[in-house]
Amino acid sequence: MIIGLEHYLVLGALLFCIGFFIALSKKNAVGVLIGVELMLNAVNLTLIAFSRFGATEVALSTQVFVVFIIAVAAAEVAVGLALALVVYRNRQTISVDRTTLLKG
Amino acid sequence: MDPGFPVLSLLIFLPLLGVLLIALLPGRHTRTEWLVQNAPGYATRGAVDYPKWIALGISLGTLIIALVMFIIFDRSVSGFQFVDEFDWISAEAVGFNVTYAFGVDGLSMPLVFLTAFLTVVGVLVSWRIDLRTKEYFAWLLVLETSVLGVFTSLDLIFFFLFWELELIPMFLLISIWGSGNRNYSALKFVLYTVFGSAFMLAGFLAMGVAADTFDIREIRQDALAAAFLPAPVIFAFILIAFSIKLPVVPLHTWLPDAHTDAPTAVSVILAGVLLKMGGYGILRLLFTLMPEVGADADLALAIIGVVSIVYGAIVTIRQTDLKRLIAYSSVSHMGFVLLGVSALGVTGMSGAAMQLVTHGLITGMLFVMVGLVYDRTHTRQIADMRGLAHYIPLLGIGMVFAGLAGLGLPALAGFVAEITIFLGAFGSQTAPVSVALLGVLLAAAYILWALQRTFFGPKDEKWSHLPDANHWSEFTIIGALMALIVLLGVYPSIVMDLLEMGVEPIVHEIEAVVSAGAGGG
Amino acid sequence: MLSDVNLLGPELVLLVVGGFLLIADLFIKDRRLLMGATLAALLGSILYSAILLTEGHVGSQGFGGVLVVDKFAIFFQILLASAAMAAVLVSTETLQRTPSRRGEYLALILFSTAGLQLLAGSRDLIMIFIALELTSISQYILVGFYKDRWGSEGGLKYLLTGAVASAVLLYGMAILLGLTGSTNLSEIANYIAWQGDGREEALMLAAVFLIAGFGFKAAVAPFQMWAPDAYTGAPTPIAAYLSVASKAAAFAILIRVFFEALGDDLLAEHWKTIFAVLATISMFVGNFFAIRQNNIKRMLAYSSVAQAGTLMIGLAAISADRGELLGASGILFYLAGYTVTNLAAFTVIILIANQNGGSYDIRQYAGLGKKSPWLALVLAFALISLIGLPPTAVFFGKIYLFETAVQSGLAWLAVIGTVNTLISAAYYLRPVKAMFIDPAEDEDDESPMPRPSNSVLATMGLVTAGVLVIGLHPGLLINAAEAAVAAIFS
Amino acid sequence: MSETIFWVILFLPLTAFVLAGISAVNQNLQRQIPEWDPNYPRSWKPIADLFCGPRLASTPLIIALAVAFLLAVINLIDSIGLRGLPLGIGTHELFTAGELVVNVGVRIDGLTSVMLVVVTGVSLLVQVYSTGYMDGDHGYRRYFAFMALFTTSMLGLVLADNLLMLFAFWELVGLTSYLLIGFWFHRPAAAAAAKKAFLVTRLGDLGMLAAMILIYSETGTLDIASINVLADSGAEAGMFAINGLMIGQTAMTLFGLGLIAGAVGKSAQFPLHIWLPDAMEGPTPVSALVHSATMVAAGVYLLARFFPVIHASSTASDLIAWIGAGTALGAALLAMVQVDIKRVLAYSTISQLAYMMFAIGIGGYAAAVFHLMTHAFFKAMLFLGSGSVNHSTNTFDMRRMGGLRTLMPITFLTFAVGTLSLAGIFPLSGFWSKDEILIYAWDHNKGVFVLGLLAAGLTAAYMVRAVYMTFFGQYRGGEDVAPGEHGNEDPSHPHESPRSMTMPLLILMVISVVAGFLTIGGEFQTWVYGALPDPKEGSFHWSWGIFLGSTALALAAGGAAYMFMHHRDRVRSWGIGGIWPIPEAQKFATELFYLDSLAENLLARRVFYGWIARSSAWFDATIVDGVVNRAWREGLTISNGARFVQNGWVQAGTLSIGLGGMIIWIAVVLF
Amino acid sequence: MSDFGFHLAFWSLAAMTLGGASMIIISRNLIHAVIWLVMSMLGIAGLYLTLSADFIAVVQVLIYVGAISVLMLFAIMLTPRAERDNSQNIKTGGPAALVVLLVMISTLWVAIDTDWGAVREAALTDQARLIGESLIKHYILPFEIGAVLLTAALVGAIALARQDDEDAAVHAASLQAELDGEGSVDPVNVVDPPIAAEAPDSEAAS
Repeated sequence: MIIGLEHYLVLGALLFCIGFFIALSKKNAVGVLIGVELMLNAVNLTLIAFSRFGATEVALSTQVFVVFIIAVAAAEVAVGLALALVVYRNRQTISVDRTTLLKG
Repeated sequence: MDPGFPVLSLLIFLPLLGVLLIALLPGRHTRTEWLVQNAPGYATRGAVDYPKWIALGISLGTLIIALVMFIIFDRSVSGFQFVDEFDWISAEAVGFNVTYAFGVDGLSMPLVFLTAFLTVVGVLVSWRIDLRTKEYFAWLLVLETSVLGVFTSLDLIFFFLFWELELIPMFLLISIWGSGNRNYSALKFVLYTVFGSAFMLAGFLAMGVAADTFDIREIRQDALAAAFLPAPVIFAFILIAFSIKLPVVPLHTWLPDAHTDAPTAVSVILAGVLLKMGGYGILRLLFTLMPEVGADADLALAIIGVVSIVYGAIVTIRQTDLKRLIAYSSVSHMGFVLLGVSALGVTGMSGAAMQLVTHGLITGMLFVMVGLVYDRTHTRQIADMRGLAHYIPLLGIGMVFAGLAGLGLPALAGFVAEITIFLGAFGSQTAPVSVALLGVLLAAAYILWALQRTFFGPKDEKWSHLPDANHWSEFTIIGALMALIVLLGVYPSIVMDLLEMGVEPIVHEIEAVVSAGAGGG
Repeated sequence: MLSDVNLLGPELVLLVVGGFLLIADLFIKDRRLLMGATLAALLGSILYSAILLTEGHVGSQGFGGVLVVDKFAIFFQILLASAAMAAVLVSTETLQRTPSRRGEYLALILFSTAGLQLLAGSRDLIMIFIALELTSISQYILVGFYKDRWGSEGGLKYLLTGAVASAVLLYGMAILLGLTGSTNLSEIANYIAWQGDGREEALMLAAVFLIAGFGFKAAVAPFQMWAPDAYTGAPTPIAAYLSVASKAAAFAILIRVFFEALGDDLLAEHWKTIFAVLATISMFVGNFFAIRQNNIKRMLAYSSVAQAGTLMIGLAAISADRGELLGASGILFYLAGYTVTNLAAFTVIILIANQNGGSYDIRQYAGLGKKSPWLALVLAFALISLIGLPPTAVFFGKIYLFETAVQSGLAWLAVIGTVNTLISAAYYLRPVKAMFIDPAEDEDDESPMPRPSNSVLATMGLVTAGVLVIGLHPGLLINAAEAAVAAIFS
Repeated sequence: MSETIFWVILFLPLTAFVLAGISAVNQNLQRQIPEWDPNYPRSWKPIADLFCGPRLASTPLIIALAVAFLLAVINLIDSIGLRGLPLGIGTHELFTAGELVVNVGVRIDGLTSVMLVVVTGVSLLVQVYSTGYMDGDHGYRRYFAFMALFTTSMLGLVLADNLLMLFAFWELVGLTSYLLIGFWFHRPAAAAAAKKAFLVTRLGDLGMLAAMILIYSETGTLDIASINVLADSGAEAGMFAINGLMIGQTAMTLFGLGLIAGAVGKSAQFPLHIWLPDAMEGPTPVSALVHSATMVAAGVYLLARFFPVIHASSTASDLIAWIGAGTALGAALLAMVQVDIKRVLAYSTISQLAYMMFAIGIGGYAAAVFHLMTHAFFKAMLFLGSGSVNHSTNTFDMRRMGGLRTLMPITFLTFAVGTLSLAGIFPLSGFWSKDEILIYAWDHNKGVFVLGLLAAGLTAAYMVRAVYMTFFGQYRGGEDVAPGEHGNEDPSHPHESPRSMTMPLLILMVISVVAGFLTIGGEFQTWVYGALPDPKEGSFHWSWGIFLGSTALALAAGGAAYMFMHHRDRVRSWGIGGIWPIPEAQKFATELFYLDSLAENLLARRVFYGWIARSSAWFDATIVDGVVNRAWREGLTISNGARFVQNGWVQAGTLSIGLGGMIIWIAVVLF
Repeated sequence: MSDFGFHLAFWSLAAMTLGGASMIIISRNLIHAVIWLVMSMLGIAGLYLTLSADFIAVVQVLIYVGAISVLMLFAIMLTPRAERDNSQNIKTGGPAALVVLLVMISTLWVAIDTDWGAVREAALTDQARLIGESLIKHYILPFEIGAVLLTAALVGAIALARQDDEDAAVHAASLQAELDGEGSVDPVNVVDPPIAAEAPDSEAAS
């Protein structure tokens, strides 16, 4: 069996799902962010897989895309953590199931 | 008739000018303060209430314009007159063109006059309102503009615009100045109308898209063959909106609530002209634009009409609230409009149009009278009243007169309309008309019984303090309404000729398609 | 290259001034100066857009096809910058509440606006992603800008959901990229035209993920859940901004992606169904949730979900045979009308909140019609416009959109839309009722209201005039929208 | 005679109505304006007073009626000269609506001329009488306004040349009847009676309306003459056709039946007779004019007008003949037990109108019209007489009268003459007309004749009973005047009425005596026949058998009644409580054969109001309205409940993104 | 690269990646979760190497392992121990599993079932230079905007994390409200924070 595109894609899909599940089910806001990071990594993996198995221009644009995604992910995490900090200062908690002042 | 002057636009927007004036000029509140400070002598005589005088002036101005138009209306030429038009939205690429087009023909002219007239009545009957008069009269005038707009629009979009515009003043007028469960009623009124408008808009748009124009004068049913909706569906959609407005059973229950809780002037205008928008729409839009479907739907319309007449009348009899009783009677009376329309002939349709006009006057007067009585007794419950005629005989005269007009007494306007409808519709809708005759009897029953319970009977001391009609505004309203009702009752030609002119083209269209259909099939 | 920079002008102005503000913040504390600079930047951006329009740059692509300046983009640039201007103008109170972060606040608004503008002009997936993230991250911060219990919570929720939505969007983009091998929209379109069997599911998955990502920004149900929380928690000018600008840009990019890149006729049938269903869901969800809201910001948040649903009708219509121009221009027109209307509503809400201690409880609006008749009147007018009653902007927007629906054979959607108008009337009229009909709790309270700032009053006047002008003479705007969409569909 | 004359006749009372109306309104205005507006200009007062005087209400009407009567008499003479043939008088278009052309016009022929004289004449006398009778009543002006309006309407009804106009005035007389019955609206009974009268007659009018609609949609014309010519043309193969008009036999029958329904309602024939006795709540002159002499006779007039139509269908003519005969007998039976003098007269009126009805049904056209005329005079006189009695005793209850023979001699005299005339005693006018009808019945329908003869006998009996109770025996004190009403302050000493009341009585008496002689020689019949499409010479019938039989019967019955009343105590001792030998029969009769309670309590109140209307109202409130309200409430509940979805968790948002996206994808891929 | 070696590398890296990711689900301690995340990231970096994306692999290690994880650890360390709980949100667990199952089915189906077109055997060479060139040529605009984005994020994160004068009162009020157990029923009680006292020099004009 040759390890082909599909293998990586399946891997990416599984990772995406695990990340999604984490994002959906963790109590802690940081935990949710971890899940998001996994999802983004899954996307990156998928893109790099396309880069390896696609045409030249695809290869380039996907890798550039991944660079951007990584950068944005970092920025998002930074802002997310800052917001979590603010929430913590206000509420003494960053559990998403307790930050439910706004609902209904 | 082209007076070389946008008289129709002036007519429609004059009330808005009044709104502007009312908004800009000080209301009573400031004026009194000013007077008290600067001219102490005046303060005792009561301050001038600017808004109502402006409203009266403007509505009278509108009435005069309408009257002049009515007089110079060329009765020898059919079609639209006083037409004002220019392109308003022309988005050629997307095919969305709306024309600012207004005009009146024989059908709309009397209704325009009726609107202008009843607005004056509405202003006068509100003469003693002292709650936020500025806003009140402003909204009343907005209401006039919107209704006039509906009756004169020659473009579906403008028709719809004015149709919806009327909701705003109505909502506020009922819920601020109303009584009883007014918030509920106001909201119910709005929601019912909007519900109907939902379908109406869909129908309009389907028509407009298929015909590539929203101009009522240019849309013909042939063009609707290409519509995305089948013509009967469009017809039914639009009919829903008009049925709610008219209203017909079973879409009528907003009406008693709205009428009952509305202030008198609004009840008058609501019953007098707003309901007419439904009947007018049926004639102007449904039957003009879709004669073929209309011709097929005649029996259904007749049956709906008869159900409204008889069922409405039966339910009316059980009402215990005087205003509610009259409101229900409107349901019954407006059923005649559908019955007349379903005749598909000039006679029946003229009768239906006539019913619009006469019912506007008669029910308007009934509501005026009930309103004036309510102003005095502060109850509308029939059970609470008794022997009122002893203390307020003049109002009693007005009430009895209006009631008799309402039950279709000859020499008063209602009779002409009803008899014309009957005579016109019997040939084509024999069974429905036969049943509808019952409505005449039931109308007599509920009106006379209500009169008996409220105005007649022994004196009741608790009403001994009631003042009778005593203000010039009240005499003016009652007198003018009586005069018009009698005038139309004994000399209906003055309006009937116009209406006949208005419906003739419609009937020709119907006859053309019917004979074509008969020839083809 | 220089000409490319020229094409970037409107955004560049914002970015540069934004950067400048970040620095200037350290030295300048005067609110007016900072606001003035921001407004100047936005005005400059609008002017630049206008210059681009008149100077014959229309249709030019820049930066290797990443960015395009067509009338469509310019329409949105002007719309977004105007919305941002309004948001800045009504931010005086917000700036007073956060004296030490004024520069950041204004700069982030500018960055966010630039991001949205870029979004409207993007023709490349990477560009779309970056622009979207620029605006998103700025907005996350802005939502939590007060750093109070509600703002931080709203911001965190917005960020966490937004991050997931971004990931989902990216996954969709990745699949699209894998399928078509390009990030450029026109090249994608070329590849789409050639599509083999067995790829449809993948394409659809990508499309659904894209819809989820963009729909999140537009607050379309079922991707709308962040909106009420974010709007409620955010400073009110930001809520206003989110409700109009984000939505506008999201629809711009939806139109671009789905009808420039994925506009294949075979696919369009699918989009039609999807958008129609989403429209229906959004309208019902938004309206049903809005009915029972007592916080007016939250009510407007839900209403904006419903409005997004109404806009979706246009998207559904574009996919139909004859609906392209009509549907797209309908969306643009509606967006413009909705923008001014919603801004008018929010402006008044801000004014009212400033007067009654920062509260947004509808029940506390009782008696306002007497105390501040003009505010009440404008709010009522805006709400009436939001219902879609004449003579207002949204009235024509609705007619226009419903016409597109009917023309596309989606008459049922028009009916659903108008029935939803009916439901929406029930809650839009609540504040009206409260203001004009309900008696005030403290009837005798004759204490004078705090005088609102001139900029807010001016904004109120401007947007209200906008609502009225569009309502009375919609022709101009319709023609503009028509010209704008001709850039994409022609 | 030019057409203008007839319009003048019509408009004279109308003008009086306007003046009286102004006077009545002004009275009410004056009553309260000074109280309510201190700024009311004092200078208006004299002007206001001018238009307020009570004589402004009555005098113009009397003058107008006098002139109108004069014109009517001139016209009658004219018409006699023409042998009652129709005058060629044009008609005017009032309005058109499509094919419908509505005209107003007058039709003058023998029938009309006679009616004009009757209406104006009786009305004039009644108005003169009323000035005395109503003197001092608070509603004096209103009374004359209504009376004027009534007279106008009645004249219009008589003059109408087309069915629509006739119907319009027909309804208007119904209205004025309503207003006049309810004139003393403070009495609940009067208000209820007014409503009942209007509704019951309107039920009949529905038939007439339907008939009108039917004839219009079948033939396209409403012109009375054309319709009569058509009906007279005779059916060939089930179709009437002449002058381009066509109508089937069935439609013609239905048309006739519709007219009969209208006539039955207006003329208070079985089963719609129930309103007339209650209508006696109105002032007595009203009963005299409206409810005996003119309006109730309008039904007979209508059928006479459309005589060819009725006889174009044997169904219609048989129906009306039997209805008439039955009503004649039934009403007479009921009249026997009434204790209210006006109710006796009311049932008598029903009975007499029934005579005319069956006369028309069996073809006795001229006899019916003749009876109409004579009956108008003597019945008006009887009513006015009862009013005169009431004027001094304040009551209509005969049990409280008695012995007035000497106290009110003129009243007694006129009442007695009226009674004799009604009983058909030679040579009073009632004898001539009634015998004429009986002769006709004998010739054409023996069954009807028997019923009619029995009724004639009963007529004499109940009238004698009434006269006895009122004028003979001891005076039983009358009744004190009710608070708030006007009347004789001292009822224990009744006195003769003022001259304004007795003069009309005397005049009517004279007419009642002499009017019958018109028939001798057949002249009268000739005039009236002139109104038919094929006029013929009238002839005077005389049958000794009938004459002797009916006179003997009347005398015997009257004598028996007298004996019964005179020896009442002895009769009581035989165990006979009332005039009916069996108590159950007595009760059956006093309960008006239970027809009233059947119609009013069971049908109107229980079945219609209690059951149909209540269930409809319930349906309307609970189903039609309730469903909408319920839906709205449920919607709010759902909206409230659905908020649990938006529970504030971040992950609810992300979940909905995933779930929503997946559902869309699955839907798209699968479908 | 030998077939076996490649297989071994792929499968072991895949196991490492997925295993690390799965351990995050199970892990109850947030710090452990971050460590597992690092392991998963490293696995991905290795996978990038197997895909011949050397540059990206390096970036991955640098940014994710080096920066983001450390950032997260810092954030976790800044909050007290009680907040290091990484347990499941039981209420969303069930629906989450359902949704993820759906997503998994669809993504796996798409990944396996789709014909992804031509497959190229040769890997891209000289990636760093090519990417760099691409970034400053073709993708110059996203690059610039990305820079702005990072600036915005930076500034924003600072603005949020920094405790300004006016924030103290806000936070104090929040904590008080938290202790009082206020306001989670219906978000009507959302009130704008009070306007901080103006510095006399800044708003002198107004």
